[in-house]
Amino acid sequence: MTFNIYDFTSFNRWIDEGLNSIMSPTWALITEMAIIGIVFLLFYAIVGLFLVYAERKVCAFMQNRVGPNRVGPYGIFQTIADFIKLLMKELVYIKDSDKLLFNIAPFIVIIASFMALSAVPFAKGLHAIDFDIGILYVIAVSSLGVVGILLAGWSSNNKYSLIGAMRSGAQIVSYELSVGLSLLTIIVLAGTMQFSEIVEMQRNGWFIFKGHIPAIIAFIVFLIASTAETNRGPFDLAEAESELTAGFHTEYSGIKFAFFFLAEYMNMFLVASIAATVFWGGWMPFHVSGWAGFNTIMDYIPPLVWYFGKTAFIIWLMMLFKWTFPRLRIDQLLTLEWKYLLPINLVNILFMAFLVLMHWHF
Amino acid sequence: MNSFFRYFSDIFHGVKSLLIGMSVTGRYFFSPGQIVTQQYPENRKNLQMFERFKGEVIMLHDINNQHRCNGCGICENNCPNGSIEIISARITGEDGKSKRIIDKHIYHLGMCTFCGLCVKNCPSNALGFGNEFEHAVFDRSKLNKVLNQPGSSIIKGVE
Amino acid sequence: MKEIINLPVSKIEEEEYHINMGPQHPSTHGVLRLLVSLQGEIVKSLKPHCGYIHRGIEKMCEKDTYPQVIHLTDRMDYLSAHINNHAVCLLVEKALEIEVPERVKYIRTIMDELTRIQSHQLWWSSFGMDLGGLTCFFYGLRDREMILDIWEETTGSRFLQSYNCPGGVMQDIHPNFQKKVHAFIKTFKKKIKDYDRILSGNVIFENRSQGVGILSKEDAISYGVTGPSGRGSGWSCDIRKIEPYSMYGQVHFNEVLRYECDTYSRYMVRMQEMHESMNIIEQLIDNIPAGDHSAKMKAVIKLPAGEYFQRVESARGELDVYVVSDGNKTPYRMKFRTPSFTNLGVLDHISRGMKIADLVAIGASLDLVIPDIDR
Amino acid sequence: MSAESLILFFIVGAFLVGIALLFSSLVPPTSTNSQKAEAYECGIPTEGITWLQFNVGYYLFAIIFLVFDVETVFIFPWAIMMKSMGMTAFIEIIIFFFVLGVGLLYAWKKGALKWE
Amino acid sequence: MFEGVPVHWFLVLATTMFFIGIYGFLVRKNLITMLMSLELILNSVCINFVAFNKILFPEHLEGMFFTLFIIAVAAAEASVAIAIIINIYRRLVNIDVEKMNEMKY
Amino acid sequence: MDNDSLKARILEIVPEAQQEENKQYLTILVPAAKLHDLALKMKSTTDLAFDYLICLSGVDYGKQLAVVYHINSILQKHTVVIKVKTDDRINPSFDTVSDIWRTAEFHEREAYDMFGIRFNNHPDLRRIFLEEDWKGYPLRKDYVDEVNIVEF
Amino acid sequence: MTNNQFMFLVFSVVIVVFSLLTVTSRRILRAATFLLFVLVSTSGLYFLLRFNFLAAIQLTLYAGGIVVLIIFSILLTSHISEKLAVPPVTKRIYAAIAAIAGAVLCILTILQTQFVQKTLDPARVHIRTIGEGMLSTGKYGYALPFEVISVLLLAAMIGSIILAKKRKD
Amino acid sequence: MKEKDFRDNETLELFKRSGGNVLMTSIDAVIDWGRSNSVWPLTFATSCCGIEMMATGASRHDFARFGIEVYRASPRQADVIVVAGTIVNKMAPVLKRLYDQMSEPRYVIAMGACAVSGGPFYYNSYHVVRGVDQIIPVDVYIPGCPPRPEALLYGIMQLQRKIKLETITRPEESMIMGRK
Ligand code: SF4
Ligand code: SF4
Ligand code: SF4
Repeated sequence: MTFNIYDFTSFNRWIDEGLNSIMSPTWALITEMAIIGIVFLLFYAIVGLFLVYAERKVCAFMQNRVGPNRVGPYGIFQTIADFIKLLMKELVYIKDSDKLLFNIAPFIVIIASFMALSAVPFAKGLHAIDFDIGILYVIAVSSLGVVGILLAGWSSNNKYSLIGAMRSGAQIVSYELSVGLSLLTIIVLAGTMQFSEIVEMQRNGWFIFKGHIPAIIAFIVFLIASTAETNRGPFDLAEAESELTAGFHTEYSGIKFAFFFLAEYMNMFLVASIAATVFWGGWMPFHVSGWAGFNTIMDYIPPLVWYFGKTAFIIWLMMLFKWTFPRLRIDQLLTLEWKYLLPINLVNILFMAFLVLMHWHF
Repeated sequence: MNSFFRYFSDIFHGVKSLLIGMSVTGRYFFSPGQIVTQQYPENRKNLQMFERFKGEVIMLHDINNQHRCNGCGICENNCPNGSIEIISARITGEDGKSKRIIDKHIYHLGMCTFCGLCVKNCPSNALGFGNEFEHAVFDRSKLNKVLNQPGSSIIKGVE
Repeated sequence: MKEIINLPVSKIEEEEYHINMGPQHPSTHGVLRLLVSLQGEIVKSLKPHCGYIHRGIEKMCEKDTYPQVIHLTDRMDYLSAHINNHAVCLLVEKALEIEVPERVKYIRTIMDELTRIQSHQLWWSSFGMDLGGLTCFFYGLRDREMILDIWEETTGSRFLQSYNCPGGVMQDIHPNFQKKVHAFIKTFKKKIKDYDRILSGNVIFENRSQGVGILSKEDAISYGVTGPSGRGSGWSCDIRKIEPYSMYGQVHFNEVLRYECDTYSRYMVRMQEMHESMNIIEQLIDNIPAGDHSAKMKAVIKLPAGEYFQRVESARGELDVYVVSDGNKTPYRMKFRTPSFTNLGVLDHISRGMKIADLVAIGASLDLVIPDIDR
Repeated sequence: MSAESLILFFIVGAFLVGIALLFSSLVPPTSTNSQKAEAYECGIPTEGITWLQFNVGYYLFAIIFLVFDVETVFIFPWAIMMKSMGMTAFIEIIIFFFVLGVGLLYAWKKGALKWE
Repeated sequence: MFEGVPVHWFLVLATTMFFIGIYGFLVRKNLITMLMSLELILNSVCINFVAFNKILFPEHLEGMFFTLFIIAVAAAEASVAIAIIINIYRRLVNIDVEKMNEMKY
Repeated sequence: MDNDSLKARILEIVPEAQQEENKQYLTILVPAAKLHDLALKMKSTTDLAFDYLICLSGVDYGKQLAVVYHINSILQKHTVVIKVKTDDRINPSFDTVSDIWRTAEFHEREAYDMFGIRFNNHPDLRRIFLEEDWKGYPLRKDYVDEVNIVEF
Repeated sequence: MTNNQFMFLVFSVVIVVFSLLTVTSRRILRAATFLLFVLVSTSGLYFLLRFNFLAAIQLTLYAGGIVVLIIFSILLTSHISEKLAVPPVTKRIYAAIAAIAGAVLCILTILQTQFVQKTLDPARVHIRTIGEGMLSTGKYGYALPFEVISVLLLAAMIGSIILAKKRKD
Repeated sequence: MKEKDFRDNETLELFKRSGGNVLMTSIDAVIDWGRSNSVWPLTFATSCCGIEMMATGASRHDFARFGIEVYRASPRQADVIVVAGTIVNKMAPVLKRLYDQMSEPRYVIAMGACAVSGGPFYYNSYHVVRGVDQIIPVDVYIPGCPPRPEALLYGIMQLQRKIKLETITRPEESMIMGRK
């Protein structure tokens, strides 16, 4: 059994067969699940911690600072220290708050982002679930997260939280449409929703190149809309510091607050991976049809590198947004979605459909 | 029709201005040479305060542990917020006359606003500003200092 | 269906509720408390509650001698400490009829303008931060450090220097002063372009500030909104032009006026004032005449009995000192008419009907410094 | 492996949060005082009940969103088939979009897309 | 048979849910909670359709499509219903069925 | 307008007014009852056009409490100081000018807070800096407060 | 017990318990949250039946759409300390009797009916099949409903906007 | 920076002893490492010192190197309240409430002469609280008016040293350190 970093299918089969040969199928399944669960949990934690650290470093560099650098080399353990601190912090309960909902809210937020992550393909054969409805599944699951935010805002019994929750509720549901529609544009081009197929179809050219103008428009719209959907700046009205102190999680302390924090970053990671997968070919190397030599060189770069490279780039873009722009006002935010992004998106889908009809795509 | 075109030109200008903004932060991101951060505790050795920096009021002592303060109390009177207390003593000098000398020149660092009036108005230039700034303590009483060092005496001929 | 549509209308949508912004709130830049009546997210009215940093400076001044007062005026509007001191010193000199040396006038004017730039830089930073552009905060403060360095070298403190004193300044300028000011102006002229790129021209910023918080010229005068905020409404209220003091009569500069009357115009006035200030400094910095850094003063300063009034232009607007003296070494009554205090008065008026997010922008555009309000 | 693994992810997510919450509600130091459980409002005691009075602005968007959301999910099957079905699908979607566009225009004209 | 789960199980589940919904609809007085009970009822019907489709007629997709359209209709219904509820609330500051009757006349 | 003609114009409106000694500005003491009337005329008359109230200060002259108005005309570029005094230290009160110059609203609240001077018809006369239940008026010369003040 | 049976039981227990809580909880937002759980586990049931598309739609529209709308309206109309009034005991008893009687009746009928269960089990309904069904115009084609839905939604939207828009009266 | 370079080691020794010489376990070490390297301040600034606090957070001095850049506007999420500026009588109850509403563990830094002792407003003022330690327990005093950013950084490091003495096994003991 050779282990191949370019194709994990055989690796999976190897594990599967190995487990099945030493135990009953039920137990094999359970063990497999346990392995997947632990792996994803670790992955989730590591990505979360790393993203928080990365954001701090990136914004520091944009602002001519150095950022955390005193805990470990280059401060890489900074977020671990934060995590330990937060874990050891008292949880405050507010009088007259609805304790049940107050506690459920972080669960919903985290579970939604965690479940959505399960459909992301990291490399060939390296994904937990490969639905035929992949994209729709991700949209469906991540649309649950907003419930957590609404519950958090309402159950805190705090005016700021309530305003923040209402704002982010309206914002997230609005931008969900644009996220869905911009992905639809690519689905029209691809003719499938399954992530593995989508990636496979980009073997000889990523969709953003294949679908040229409409795909680029869709990508930009997706980037804007998904930034808004994850409640990140410049769309961070829900926690607009200068207006609502900390928005919907004003009353959350310690680890509960950390979960909202974490969910924000995980959602960012999620949308970045979706964007990378759908528009930029996921783990697929950069290929130019006809340049065989070039393509083989590109093939030598492992898919995981490609995948994380693209994701990191998109995350960097989103950070650049956050650290450059002032925040929008709520009415401008909704105007942007309903009067600009949505109509553009609808026309863009038709445009793409037309393109597909005429076979004008590459 | 006009508003229709405005719709698109708005989008265009908006996107353009956003890109310009992003170019600024992006440029700084890629030029780490522009980082201005001073790494304080690490650079402690070569961290040089400006010579006039007002970190704390000190009494100037020479190598013989002698200072110029005669306990006249002018600084105490000039201090706008009572950061200085003079406790003077009377001694009998060699010539037999009793004269006033400084016993304790008490300085409340925790109250001083570094206005410089005491230094400026001291008739015998006994005071000055020190460059020390690392004053943080756990116990507030540590901030009350006696400026004339133990065992110090006044330079001859100043009074 | 008909019945449902035609049910009697309740007043539920008109009901207001109140929300506290401050005293501990990131957008009030200190401890101002605004009790905002909201209808939805629309501001119906707001009541400023001040006094959370009222330290009784006017009372304390009555117990302090004139040189000692300086250290209190520093702490009133700490962002234009030099200008506050300047006002008191001018008043004392006027009352004693002392002519200060030319050199002092030059130094004071340069220091005042540096103060103005520094204050506007900090204002720009916090304006950006209030609107959510966090990076602005760092850029503004980064460039402000250069001015602080210049000051620290000469005066020994970063920004509460107590540098002016009746009759002159405490110490002569440092030999590096001119060189550093030149370097600063050179660098800052480049950096201020970044400010424009990142904020002034930004479409989000324009949308958030244009047409927000309209303050007409009449209202500005009636409410006594001076300084850049008043000039953003087209009111020519620059004391440097109206009653020139120190070197302002001799230098050439434009009074920046804009007529859009909104947050954006108040913003632009300040941005252009930074250019004007640099202009003034450039005119003066190379020509500082030689001389003493202070006029000869008596050891104890006593103002002749009478009443004195001195107007200066601080970074936020008109700062007036009113002194009633009974001939003692301490003032009998000392009153400061601080710009932030009067500017605060208009906040309710111009933020009505705006959204709560606009309130933050408006508050930032008035550039309130809370200890300046409360004294 | 689909439903089962979804449950798995659900459980793992819940486990992550649950364990952390449990840990941190038991271990860290606590203190009580009369103010701690009060709602935070910039350091001033809250006035009245935490009650945002009726704010129709947000909710209109939720309604329009719901309608559009239905339409979006109905486009998904079409989007998949677009490539293989060609012209028929294109015409069908043009009709669909036309109706949708009318809806959007109506909402726009009615001012329902204006937040107030 | 769907790999060991008989169709009866589904039907029992759906029935239980249906009558829970009925109970809620009868007992509740708040319009929004009534709406929620209604959603329960609709949902139970959907489960029925799907189960029938899957277990009894797996060769066609009618049950699924019906469910699909039920969901769409439910969404439309919910949005109109809530619009009405909100409208009532704005006028009467109340969404209790009983109190509404009092106030109307 | 120069100070003499200003004085003449004001004396026209309020004949009882007296001039006070001041090197800088024309200072005029008016009876409290005439204050509001004078202020209104000063603002609305075109040749006076005092549209900008620079500063409003309360002063405690020992026996008397006074309010000093520094008023400026932007158009005519002249400044005048109007003073009103009262002997009543228990319940001093003047008419408000906040309906004429809106900026007076805050200044008057400050004067009320610090000196206890009441302003009739003021829209919202509350303490501005101190708590509502604060005892005494700190800027008065006879203010004593053993609890809070540490004498130097 | 097979895997499927086990999963089914888990889901149905969740559904029944939370349905009951939905109709009995006295806090309205809690009721809505429980409803969310019911709907999510229903979608789990659909996943179990390999109707992935349907399950995802259930999640998006029901859980992510309708419930969010309901929560929004709750946020607008009720306050956190409000509790729903307990309905009178008699009413509750009558309703419970009616519901239980109906349920028992139905369940008995169901259990007595023999259904012809097909053993044929197409591994999964692929999304393509759904797409074809939805767009084709023949028998088992749903092109017409597909278009009609859009009109229905248009009507719903116009209706709700008319109702909800603030009128100046 | 070496231990001996710090000031006021005597008081720290005192704390150690008053903590009853509790054995520091390795768990304590880990927790204290986390806590001391991640003290998130509350955005709380009343006057001039607040500007220096902002300057400390800005590029030149960069708080963030210590992991402190996460300014939280809500006291529930903050660990340290840096009292930067004068506290007056009217503000005192607010400050007390903010402190009360913070979640444990919480620390207080008194920054500047005003917070330490009332500073320039100690005498003759009728409305100034003479030192915040009259209202809330203070962990570290940083004199200066205003303390320069490096001084604040130094104060933070002092606080970190103090946090490192805490132990979770006997929390009440670590509470003794300077707090009642
Ligand atoms: S320091 Fe100077 S002023 Fe003070 S007592 Fe000594 S000699 Fe006098
Ligand atoms: S510097 Fe000023 S405040 Fe400090 S001791 Fe000297 S006179 Fe007093
Ligand atoms: S200590 Fe000095 S700088 Fe700090 S707040 Fe007090 S007066 Fe201002």
